[in-house]
Amino acid sequence: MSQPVLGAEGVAKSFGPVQVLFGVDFDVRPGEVHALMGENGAGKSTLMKILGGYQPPTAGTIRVNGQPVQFSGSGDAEALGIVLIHQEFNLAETMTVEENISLGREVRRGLFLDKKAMRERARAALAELNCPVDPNARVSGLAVSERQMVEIAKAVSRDVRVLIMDEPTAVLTGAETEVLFRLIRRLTAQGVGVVYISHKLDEVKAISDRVTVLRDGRHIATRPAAELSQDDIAQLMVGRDLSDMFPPKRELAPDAPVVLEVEGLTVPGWVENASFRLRRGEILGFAGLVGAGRSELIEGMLSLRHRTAGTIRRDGKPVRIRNVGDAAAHGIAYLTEDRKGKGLLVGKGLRPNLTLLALDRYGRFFIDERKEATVLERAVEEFDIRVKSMDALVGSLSGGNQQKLLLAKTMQVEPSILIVDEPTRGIDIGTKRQIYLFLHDLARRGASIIVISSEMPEIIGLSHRVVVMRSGVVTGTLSGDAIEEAEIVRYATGLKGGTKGVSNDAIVHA
Amino acid sequence: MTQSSMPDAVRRRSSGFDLKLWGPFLALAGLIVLGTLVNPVFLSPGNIFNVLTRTAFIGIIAVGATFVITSGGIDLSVGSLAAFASGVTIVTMNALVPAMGPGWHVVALGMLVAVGLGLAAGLVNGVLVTKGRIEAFIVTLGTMGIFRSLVTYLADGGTLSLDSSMRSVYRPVYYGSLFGIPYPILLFAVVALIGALIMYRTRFGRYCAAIGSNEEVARYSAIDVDRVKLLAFMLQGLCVALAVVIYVPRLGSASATTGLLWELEAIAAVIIGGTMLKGGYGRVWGTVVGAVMLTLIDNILNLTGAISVYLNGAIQGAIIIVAVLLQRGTASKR
Amino acid sequence: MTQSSMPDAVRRRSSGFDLKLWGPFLALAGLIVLGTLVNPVFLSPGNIFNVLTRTAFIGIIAVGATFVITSGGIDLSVGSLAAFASGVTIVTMNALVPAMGPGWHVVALGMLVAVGLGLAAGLVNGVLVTKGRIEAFIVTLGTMGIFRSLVTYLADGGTLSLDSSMRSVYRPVYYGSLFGIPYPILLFAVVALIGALIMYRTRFGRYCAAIGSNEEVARYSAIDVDRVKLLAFMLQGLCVALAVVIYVPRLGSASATTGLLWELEAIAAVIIGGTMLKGGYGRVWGTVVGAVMLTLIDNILNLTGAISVYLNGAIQGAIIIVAVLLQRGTASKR
Amino acid sequence: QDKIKMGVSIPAATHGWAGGLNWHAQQAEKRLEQKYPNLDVILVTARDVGRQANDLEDLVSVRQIDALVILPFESAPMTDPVRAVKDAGKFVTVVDRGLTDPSIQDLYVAGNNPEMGKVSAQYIKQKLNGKGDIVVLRGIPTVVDNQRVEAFQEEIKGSQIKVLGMEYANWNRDDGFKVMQDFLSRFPKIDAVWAQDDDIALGVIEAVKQAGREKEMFILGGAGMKDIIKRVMDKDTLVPADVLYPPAMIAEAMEITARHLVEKAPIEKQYIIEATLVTPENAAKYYYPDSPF
Ligand SMILES: Nc1ncnc2c1ncn2[C@@H]1O[C@H](COP(=O)(O)OP(=O)(O)OP(=O)(O)O)[C@@H](O)[C@H]1O
Ligand SMILES: Nc1ncnc2c1ncn2[C@@H]1O[C@H](COP(=O)(O)OP(=O)(O)OP(=O)(O)O)[C@@H](O)[C@H]1O
Ligand SMILES: [Mg+2]
Ligand SMILES: [Mg+2]
Repeated sequence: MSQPVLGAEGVAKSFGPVQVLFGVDFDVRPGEVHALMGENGAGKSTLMKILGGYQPPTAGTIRVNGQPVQFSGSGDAEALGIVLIHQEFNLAETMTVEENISLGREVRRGLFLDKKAMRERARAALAELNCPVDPNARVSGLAVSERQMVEIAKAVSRDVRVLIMDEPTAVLTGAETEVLFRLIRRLTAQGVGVVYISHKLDEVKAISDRVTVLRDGRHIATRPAAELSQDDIAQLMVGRDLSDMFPPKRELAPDAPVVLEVEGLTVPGWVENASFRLRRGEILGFAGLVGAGRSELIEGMLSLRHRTAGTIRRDGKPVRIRNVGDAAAHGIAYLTEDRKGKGLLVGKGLRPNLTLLALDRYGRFFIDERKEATVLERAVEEFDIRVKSMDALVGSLSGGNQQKLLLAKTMQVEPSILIVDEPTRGIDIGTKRQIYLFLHDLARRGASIIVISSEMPEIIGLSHRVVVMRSGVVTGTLSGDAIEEAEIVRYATGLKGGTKGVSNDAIVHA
Repeated sequence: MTQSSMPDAVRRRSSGFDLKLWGPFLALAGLIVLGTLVNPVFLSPGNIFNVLTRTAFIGIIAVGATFVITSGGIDLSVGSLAAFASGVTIVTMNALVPAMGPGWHVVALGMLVAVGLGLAAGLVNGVLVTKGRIEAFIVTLGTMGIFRSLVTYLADGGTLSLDSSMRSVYRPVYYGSLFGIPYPILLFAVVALIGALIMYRTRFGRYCAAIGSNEEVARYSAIDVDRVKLLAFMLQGLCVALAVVIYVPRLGSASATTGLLWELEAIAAVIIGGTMLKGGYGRVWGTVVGAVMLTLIDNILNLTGAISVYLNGAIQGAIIIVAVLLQRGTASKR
Repeated sequence: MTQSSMPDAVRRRSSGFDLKLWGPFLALAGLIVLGTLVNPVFLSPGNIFNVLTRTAFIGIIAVGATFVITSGGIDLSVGSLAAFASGVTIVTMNALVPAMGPGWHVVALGMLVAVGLGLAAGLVNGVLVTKGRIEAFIVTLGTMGIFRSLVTYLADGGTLSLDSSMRSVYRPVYYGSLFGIPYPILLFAVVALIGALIMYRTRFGRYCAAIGSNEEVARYSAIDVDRVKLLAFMLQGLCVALAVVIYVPRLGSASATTGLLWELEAIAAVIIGGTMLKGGYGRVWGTVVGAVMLTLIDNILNLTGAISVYLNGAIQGAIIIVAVLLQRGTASKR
Repeated sequence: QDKIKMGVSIPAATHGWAGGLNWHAQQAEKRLEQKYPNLDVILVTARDVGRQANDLEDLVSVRQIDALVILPFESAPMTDPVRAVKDAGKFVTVVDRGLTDPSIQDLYVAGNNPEMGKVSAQYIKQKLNGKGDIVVLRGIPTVVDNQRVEAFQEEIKGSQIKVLGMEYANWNRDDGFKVMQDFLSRFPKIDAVWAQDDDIALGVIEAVKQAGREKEMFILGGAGMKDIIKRVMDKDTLVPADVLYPPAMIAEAMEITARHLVEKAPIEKQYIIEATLVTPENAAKYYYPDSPF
């Protein structure tokens, strides 16, 4: 077995008084995919940031090709070919895709930048990822999945010997994940060592050679992937058995009233003439490939995007929703898919984030901070937010815990209709199950839920009915036994159902 | 951007954060020590009252500016608005005297006009920023010119003076005191207190900070972004009007030079106080301290005769930098 | 499927963006039409050269400001620095004349002093911002006072005048022309061109934008953030020095009031040109257009005699707002 | 288009005296255009030296004036731009602040700044019987201010008048108020204040009143603002006198120039308006209640 190209020995890390890593050993060899697993807040991202030179370890040694090294910044690590794709996006939003991909390693011809070469390089990197983004587009205009692809393109377009990917697929769909895996296989074939972090056990099984599990900042096990089943990994991670992810579906009362009806909704450039109904106590799944316009449909409904047509009926009565506030007044709450850009104020504490959406519930005139604190404590418990201090800034939470906080925030308005967009993005398998239970329970108590998800099992396991979209058009609504993967894919790819999507013309003239 | 400043903030938060919080107050204490060394008269109640009373104008305006800046905007028009509102107030009162006779009712009407004008000006700025989607910098640069020009026009290039019969009625609002404390100081304290309450304890304050730190998140959190921004500008207008209410009785006049560069002073007070120019994080008490510091520097320079008058500005500039350097320095070291 | 949808995305992004891109140029065109309507002389070559020559000072300074603002900073000290550098240049040349006699070598030495001073001032600002970790607003507010004060001191409160023998030597730098184009316009064009090259075609330009957009990302991309910021301030200092080089021969003097409020004008030119005040996105050609627009407004007001002089400021303000409103308006509608 | 065009370039109303200047210029414009139907007066105001130079260019190149009346923002820097106007063959009248090259002007109408400082000093000396402590509030750092202060200091030299403190008050009431407040804190005894300018003086008066020290000192301003003249007229002990420096000189310059242009009236090269001391005896003569200044 070849020598590890990158290794950590007894690495410990503290943030002030809080210790998050305790003497962790970890290494990666050339040409292998080493998966790093663990619950939210286990310390995976922190360990990777240490390996990538972004943060110094409090104790322990980092070795590159067996030699101990000390990074004074990510530049040092990158010079040695160690590249980290962050869990949180690290793109300069006001700049273009190409500028971001080239950032820090621009190509020059003489004094000036060789823009053509850089554009070509960016285009090639994106093409390899099958990513249709224009290199001249500004990052601020990209969707989260596209941003992730740009991050990956940025990383792999460097001279990479060790590629560390922190939950790259959290925002990707199945098809995109496939593309990424192809890329990973090509890289490993060239001898690149890959560290892969994910909460999706099937992916980990599929791609990795070895698996290391962390729990509460401690190294638990490192084993060949072939020796471990998905259940084994889950058990190592959470320390207990996780047999059934999804609670059994409850039959919907046949006379359950329609609580929300959307008809003929059009969001120029994104969604055309979309209609659906939601019944009381129902969990309605929305499936589709990336760009199908599911998020845009909901955002259009909530007037977060400009919509040109469509009626919305709440309990049979037409309602006007001009903003999120109106929606909340009608008992509708929306959990966005873009946690950092639209969901949370990363520079602020937990308390103001939690209550921001429903601040009017905390006192008529002055904010009742004590009540806020109590509610925060309750939310931390209820949603199992792993946080060392209630004063922490949201940006210092682990990705999964941010997601839990976002869910808690959304639930603050006590919605009777809850719309969740990629609700388990970045959430570990144990907590995922808790969230599924939570949603199930909510529906049982009479709330109605819309789940937009790119994770097929999630959609299938939770939904009473599934709306499938393609290119901005609802191509079918499945229920009962028809809810199974192959059938959904048929509708999502256009093999079945309506064929006419948002045409190019519609977009151009919009 | 908010993201970028995060780890820093985190690091500081865990250990030295308190010092960042207390920095402006430390700098203020340093200045007071300096002042006392320069001239013992500095600590006389008379001088302290003078300083605080003078601070009141900029201070009250800066409290309003704290909200605008926190919500990610900026208002360059405050100085001109102060001049314009003063002018209109004076003209109104002068016009009312013949009919109503000099008296408190005329003063009250004058104040009402000032407040109305302040709110209206804030509304205009706010609407142009929110509905017109123009950068606050440009909008208020424009209105700055407009207000300044209007007061010049109103005064025919010269000075608008309050009717002398009204002057004696109105005078006590600036020169009078309650329990020995001059009214302007009291008003300043009340404005700061209410400002702090609004900033830290009400939804509006939270919303300002949320919008300043990430407008999208605010929108997705059911915040009526435009409305909050508009209100911040109107609050700023109101603060300017309150400053006018105590400014007019001081000299009883307004001219094209009234309030010149007040916008710069107000913004400087806000930033020295620790509010971030990029928005998202506002500190009302810091602003108060910042405003007092600026007046103190002037005062200390006037109390010493040691230095060439030509160099006053240099010393002023150096003190500002050093004061902030020390406060930031101490904060980051620990 | 994703593959096929790509062209849409491209088109969608580019269509909305272009108008935002062309906004400042459209507004400029509008102003030119307005000027022509007001007075046909407006389009005479003489007037156009006058306007452009005048724009040169603010324009050159604003090109530098574009970099500082793009990298997330701000420089309030440029006007004072211009005054101070002018003063020092004049004093230096006057001192050299007795020994070296009036001539081009003295002018060259004077220019060298200006450039050295500009770079040094930029260095000071930059070091205080990067090493001192003080907000650029406060640092440059401080140095603004310092430079202004120093020139007052140097001039003993009065005016520093260039030796008359030197004046005639130096004069052509402002009043002379090459192929019929006045030197200041040529210098302005060269500075703008180089500025645009640096902004759009070099790493430095990109790094400025990256830092202004997200400092953390820039740092993660192995960019030496402090160095880039420092260089931006020095570039600004250099631009101020170049403006001084053509300013001194124009009026041959410097005083405490030289360059007053130039900082505001320069920043306004930058923002009107479409650069974002919060940083991350800079547009050199936009800045040039912004600077020309500001001078044009003045010029147009001089061409008409219709309005009370007191209201000039109001019209100026209104034109700025309307021009930007139109350009933003058209951009967002399509 | 065969009207005679007279361009008038003055500083914008950025302080009280300049405000008066603007008012008088506008009054004169109206008056002259009525009086001489074939005269077109073009009044432009500038915020700073650079803009005033721009204005001159515009007046010559696009407004095509025949004569220029200018009150320069500053003497030295405006010399060349005015020379350019002269070289373009225009008649040039310079007001108040003399150019560094007097040969440029065809006509010079001016107050006398050194004289003003001197008269002020003489009055203070005489009123204090040659002995006392005074404070001085200066204007904006400019040549005008320097000339006044230098002449003032020259004149008190040798007497027992002591200048306790001197600070800039920028020809501004608010600054006058602030600076005087601090002088009052700093000095327990002040016999007189030379405020040099009536705007500053108004601020000083309020500060002194606030401190309740009206009996202790007197204040000498300058310019001839109506409020101050009124006080002198009313025998206010706090403001026993004023020194004239009338902004109306611009109107005089415009009138002389216009008369020369239209009627070809002969002119003298120079009109100097003396810095007259205004006392209760002669105050009524200088009181214009309708002026904004
Ligand atoms: N800058 C920081 N300051 C303080 N605490 C931090 C900081 N960064 C991370 N932490 C804490 O360290 C712990 C580990 O976080 P980390 O991001 O490594 O978890 P993770 O394993 O990546 O979790 P997830 O699966 O949710 O991404 C968390 O409790 C987090 O709150
Ligand atoms: N027609 C299109 N052309 C180019 N890009 C597109 C198109 N449609 C979508 N995209 C890109 O794909 C991104 C994802 O689209 P969208 O958010 O609508 O998908 P979704 O159905 O909500 O799926 P998910 O939530 O999984 O991303 C879009 O934001 C957009 O950038
Ligand atoms: Mg993580
Ligand atoms: Mg989506």
